[in-house]
Amino acid sequence: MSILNVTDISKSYGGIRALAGCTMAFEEGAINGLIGPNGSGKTTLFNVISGYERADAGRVTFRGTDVTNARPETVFEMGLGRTFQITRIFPRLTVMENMHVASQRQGILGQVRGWNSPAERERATEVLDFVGLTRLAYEPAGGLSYGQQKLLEFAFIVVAKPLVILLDEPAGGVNPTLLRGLADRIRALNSEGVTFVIVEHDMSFVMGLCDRVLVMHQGCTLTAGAPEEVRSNPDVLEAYLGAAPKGTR
Amino acid sequence: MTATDVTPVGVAAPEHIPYELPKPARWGGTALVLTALVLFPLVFTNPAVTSIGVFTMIYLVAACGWNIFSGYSGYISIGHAAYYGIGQYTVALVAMHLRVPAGWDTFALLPLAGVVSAVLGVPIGFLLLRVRKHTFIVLTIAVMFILQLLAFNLTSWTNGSGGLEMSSPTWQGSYFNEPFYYVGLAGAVVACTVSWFVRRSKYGLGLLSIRDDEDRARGLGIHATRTKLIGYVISAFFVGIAGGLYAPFIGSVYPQFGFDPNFDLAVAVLVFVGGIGTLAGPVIGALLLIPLQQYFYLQFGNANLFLIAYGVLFVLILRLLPGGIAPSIIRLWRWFLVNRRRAAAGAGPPGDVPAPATTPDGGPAGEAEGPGRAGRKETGP
Amino acid sequence: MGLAGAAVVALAAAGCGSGSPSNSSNSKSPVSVGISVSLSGDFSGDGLATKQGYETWAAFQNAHGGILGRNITLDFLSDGSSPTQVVTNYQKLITVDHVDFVAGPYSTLLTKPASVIANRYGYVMIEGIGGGPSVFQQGLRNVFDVSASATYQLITFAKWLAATHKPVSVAYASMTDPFLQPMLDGARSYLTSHGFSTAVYKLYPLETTDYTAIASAIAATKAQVVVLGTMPPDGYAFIQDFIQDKYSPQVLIEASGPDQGSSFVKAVGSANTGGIMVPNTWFPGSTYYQNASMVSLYLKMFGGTANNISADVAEAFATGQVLTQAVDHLKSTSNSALEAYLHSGVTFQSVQGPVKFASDGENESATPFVFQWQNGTLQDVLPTGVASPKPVLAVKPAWGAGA
Amino acid sequence: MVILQAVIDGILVGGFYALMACGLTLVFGVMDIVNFAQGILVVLGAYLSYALYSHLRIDPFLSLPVTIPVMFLIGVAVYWTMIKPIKQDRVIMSLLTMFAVGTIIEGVLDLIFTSNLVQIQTSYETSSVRVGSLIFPNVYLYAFAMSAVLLGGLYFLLYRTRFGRSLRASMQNTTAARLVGINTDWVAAFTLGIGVGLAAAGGMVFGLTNSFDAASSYDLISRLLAIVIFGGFGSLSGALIASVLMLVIEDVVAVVWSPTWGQTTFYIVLVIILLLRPQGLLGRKAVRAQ
Repeated sequence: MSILNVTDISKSYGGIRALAGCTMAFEEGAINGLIGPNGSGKTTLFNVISGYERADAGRVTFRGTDVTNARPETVFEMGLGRTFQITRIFPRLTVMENMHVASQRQGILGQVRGWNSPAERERATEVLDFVGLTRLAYEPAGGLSYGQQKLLEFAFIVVAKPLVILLDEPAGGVNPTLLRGLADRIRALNSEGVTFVIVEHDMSFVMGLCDRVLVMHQGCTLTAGAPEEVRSNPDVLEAYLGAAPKGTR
Repeated sequence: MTATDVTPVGVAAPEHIPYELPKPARWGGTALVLTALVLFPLVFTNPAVTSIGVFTMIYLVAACGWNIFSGYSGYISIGHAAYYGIGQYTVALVAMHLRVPAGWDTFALLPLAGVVSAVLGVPIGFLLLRVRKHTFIVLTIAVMFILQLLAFNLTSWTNGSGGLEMSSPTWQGSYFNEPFYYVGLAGAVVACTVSWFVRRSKYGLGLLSIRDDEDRARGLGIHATRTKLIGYVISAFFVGIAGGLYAPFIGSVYPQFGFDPNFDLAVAVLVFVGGIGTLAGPVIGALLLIPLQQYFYLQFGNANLFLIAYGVLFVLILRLLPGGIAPSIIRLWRWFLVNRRRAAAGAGPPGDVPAPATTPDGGPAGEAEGPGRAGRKETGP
Repeated sequence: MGLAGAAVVALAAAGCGSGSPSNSSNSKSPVSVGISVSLSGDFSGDGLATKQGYETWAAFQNAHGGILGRNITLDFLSDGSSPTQVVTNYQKLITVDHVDFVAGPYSTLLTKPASVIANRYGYVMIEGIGGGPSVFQQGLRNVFDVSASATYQLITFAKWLAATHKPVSVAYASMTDPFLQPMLDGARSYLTSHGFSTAVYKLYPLETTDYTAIASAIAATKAQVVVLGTMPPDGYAFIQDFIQDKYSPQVLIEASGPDQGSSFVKAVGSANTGGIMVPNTWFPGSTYYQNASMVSLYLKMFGGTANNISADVAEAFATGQVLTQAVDHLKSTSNSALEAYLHSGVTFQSVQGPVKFASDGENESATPFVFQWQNGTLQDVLPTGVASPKPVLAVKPAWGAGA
Repeated sequence: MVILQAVIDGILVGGFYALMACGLTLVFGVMDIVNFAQGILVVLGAYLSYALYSHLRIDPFLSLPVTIPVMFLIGVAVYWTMIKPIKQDRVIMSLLTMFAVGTIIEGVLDLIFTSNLVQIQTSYETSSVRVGSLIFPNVYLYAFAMSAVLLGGLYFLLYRTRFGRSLRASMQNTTAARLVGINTDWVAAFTLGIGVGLAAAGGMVFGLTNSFDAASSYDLISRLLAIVIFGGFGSLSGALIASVLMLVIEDVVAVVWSPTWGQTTFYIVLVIILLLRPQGLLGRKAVRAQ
């Protein structure tokens, strides 16, 4: 059963068609890999799904409700969080404050109360412990290295406990040891029922982690299936060779 | 521009060095300033001095209010004189039509001035906040001028260029200013407290996240428009109160002095000098600049060099104290701490820089553009 | 009077002994007069003229025995054209410098808050450059305007027009200003009551920088009488635009602009000045009290030519004159006595003519002159019977034929 | 007829407002800088022409070849000394810096020229051409022609030259421009120079058609800013259209209704436009960081 569906989504910038009637379904509880050569429209798809860009045509449904062109905040509140290819954190807030931006509160009282309730702080620290940023909890996030910022972005999404997490090249600029940990964490969360959609160029990372891989090419779905099927699919190779592949950026 | 090229703190600061003064210093300082302000008119009884005090308080209220929105959200408004004027006209008109006797009764109108400003702030803010930071700056000015022109033109209400009178209290000159001063001080305390609450609240964190990267914040469930609008209305409320205090003190209301472009700049400038987006910033700025400016006029006003000196001084402050006074103090304090630790631990590691350019609050927003931009660019494949 | 007066003098002496910077050659402590002037900001131009006027008065009076035989020292503070600063300034003048008297700043806008402060400390606010009605509507008994207040400014002209012309339609335009607008309305109400219809009535904001459209609108009405509530800049602009539009009304009067002497001639061209009228509370050639000596002294102190002396100078000087006469008569520096005396209906003499205060502080015996450019010079033409007026040119020569 | 006349007046005057506004919008487009000093710089330009005319009897229009380069250099200098050093928080910091610079200039002008109003008095200021019952004042005709020439030149510079390309590149995206080896600092410096140079030309006409002093700058800047957001930050044609529109609206309203409502009406139109198009008439969507 799929939790996130994309139907005939098209999006073009002037002449360039980033998405050409792209249709795909992401299975609930799965770790979905989304791969494809540069410019195949992966990130655009993320932007459309998460409400950062309007689709020219098509529908996006999340948990059965239509979220086409919904505002980013609405999409997030429905339980879909995302990270960005080029990390976006809040440079002038401390790491700890960053961790709390996303944590949801109910009602006016929740808004008026202090931003870090003990419970929230505990959970945040626990996540920070994992990504190894606890030490820097009270430093301004702008001072972190790029890799650390990437982890922080992952961390403050996780802290908000979304149902689906879209990761845009999580491996980029993260050192191998942390990367392995990251994979474990993703699996752990996944076992708690969190669905993942991961755009990644690091093939070993994707193939090792994902239960299902979807391949995009020129704004449409090329193929989808288990990693090994995809790997053995000639079209995929064709697509990658056709458009000179770049590795991780 | 992105945070990448900032030296990783992981290397830079092996142990955490706080980005704020120690608690005792903060609370002690606050208590000290407050006591000083309470005692001020009792020590300096001279009306000329206390009247400077009154204006300082008026600007302090306005500055704190302004900072709650523009400081925390990063949306710089140079049009808050709109509410300064609205506050003035509210008090003057109500006092006139309801025949409110001059004196303590007029102070009862202050909350009303605030509320009227806040209420009018809702539609205005809604309109202004459709645009992003740069356009916003200029649009605020435009709206302010619209209101000024309306004040000129709606003569049946405002008596146009003739302005409105407010009969002033019959208090003795020797203690005339004190009531205004203490009411102003009370207002300032309230404004600062609200500012403090906002800074510490979940809501305030939303404002700050908008300042740093609005789109990212929206992607984390921050309702940007709503959040900004609330902040805008709160600030309008306090600026309105400032205006409501100014009118009865001056005794007359004019379009060009109510909706006064100079007020806009003055408030923005003093908050910047103090440290925008910080709690202490507006207080430091107001307590320093307003008396300084009035003193300047009293002393050197006759010299034509006044404007030049003022401009040069301003440039120097902008250049020498990036982020304003409050952050600079903190930077100094951290530098001191670092050196002390280094001294304690013998020679510290080479990369041990005192403080990154950014501080949790009030630091420069330069980077805020960076990731934001980047995020935008990647949208095209 | 005797005892009280003596006591007051003693007090005042003690008062200013403690305060005002007494750097006078005179043995007795000087009489200090505090004034806030606008040396920067919107009013800086007139602010300077105002300051010079007061300085001329002080210099003249000190050369003639000062006040009560004591030297006059002026205590100036600058207000940057801002009411906020005015409030602080007058409080400093009164409570720190302990000046004996205060005199008015420039403009109605600033005179209002200033007079409130003066009133609070029991000081008389005697002024010459704050004649907007709103000043007198405050119900303060300590405000005295030695000049003609706004509503009276154009009255001489209006009376003359009504007396000598058949009712025609009149075009009005004025800047929205607490002084100019009432001035225009004063004339308009009088003329309307005498059957003169209104062709067009335009108000324009202070910020206006382009007057062509308003000018063309007036030109389009072909009105033969044009009354303008202008400041110098727009005063020049309107005439330039009328000439451009080839529109030459028979009667043209401007609140201010034509009185600016050579700069006006430069602006509109000497050939075009002919017949243009301007109301004025003062003019260099006036034969009024001490005028000649004021003019010569001013030129000695600040240079320039008589025709370039701004009316602000005379208005400030007149303020000083009235103060001198009143205080010399009272033989005391008591402000309360001064207030009572100024209200007593006495008539004073000034470079602007007789001064007699109505209960609200307006100068009710003010008879503002009307001047007209004739053959390249500004002649006083109205009111007939005062001084030595030239006959009025009832019809303004066409543009270019005026010189 | 009166209305037609008002429209003509509006267009003629709008012509030279466009000069000053283009300077402002160009600077913004390239550097994200709201040049708060543009108003006083215009006045400075006016004073330069005034000085040259009153002392050396150089016709204001002929003085431009002198004043524009001078002002250009001032602009470049201001960039290197004032703007370039600003590292963080550029938008607002530069705005405040330019405000401070403006204050200094104002002070200097007050010092040199005092605060007495002056105007550049030429022989042709009161002459005009008449077509039917329509009047075309010569000053405005000349000014309009000059504006056309200068704006044409600007257009050529931007769209037909190499410098123009790199300038527009940096307008699109500074980082990218830097990547392809454009020295964005020089581009920025030159742009500010051009902006200030245009202020010189606009100022000359302003001084020719208005009596002015240093304080005149405040009314100017508020109008210019309004024009620029109306047209859309960074859009030259937008600024052009907006200037003409502003003056036409004001003049027509002044004639058919009342001058006091002229400006108000314009501002209200402005607000409505921005409600419909937050990025302004021809503003780039990018300006609205999305």
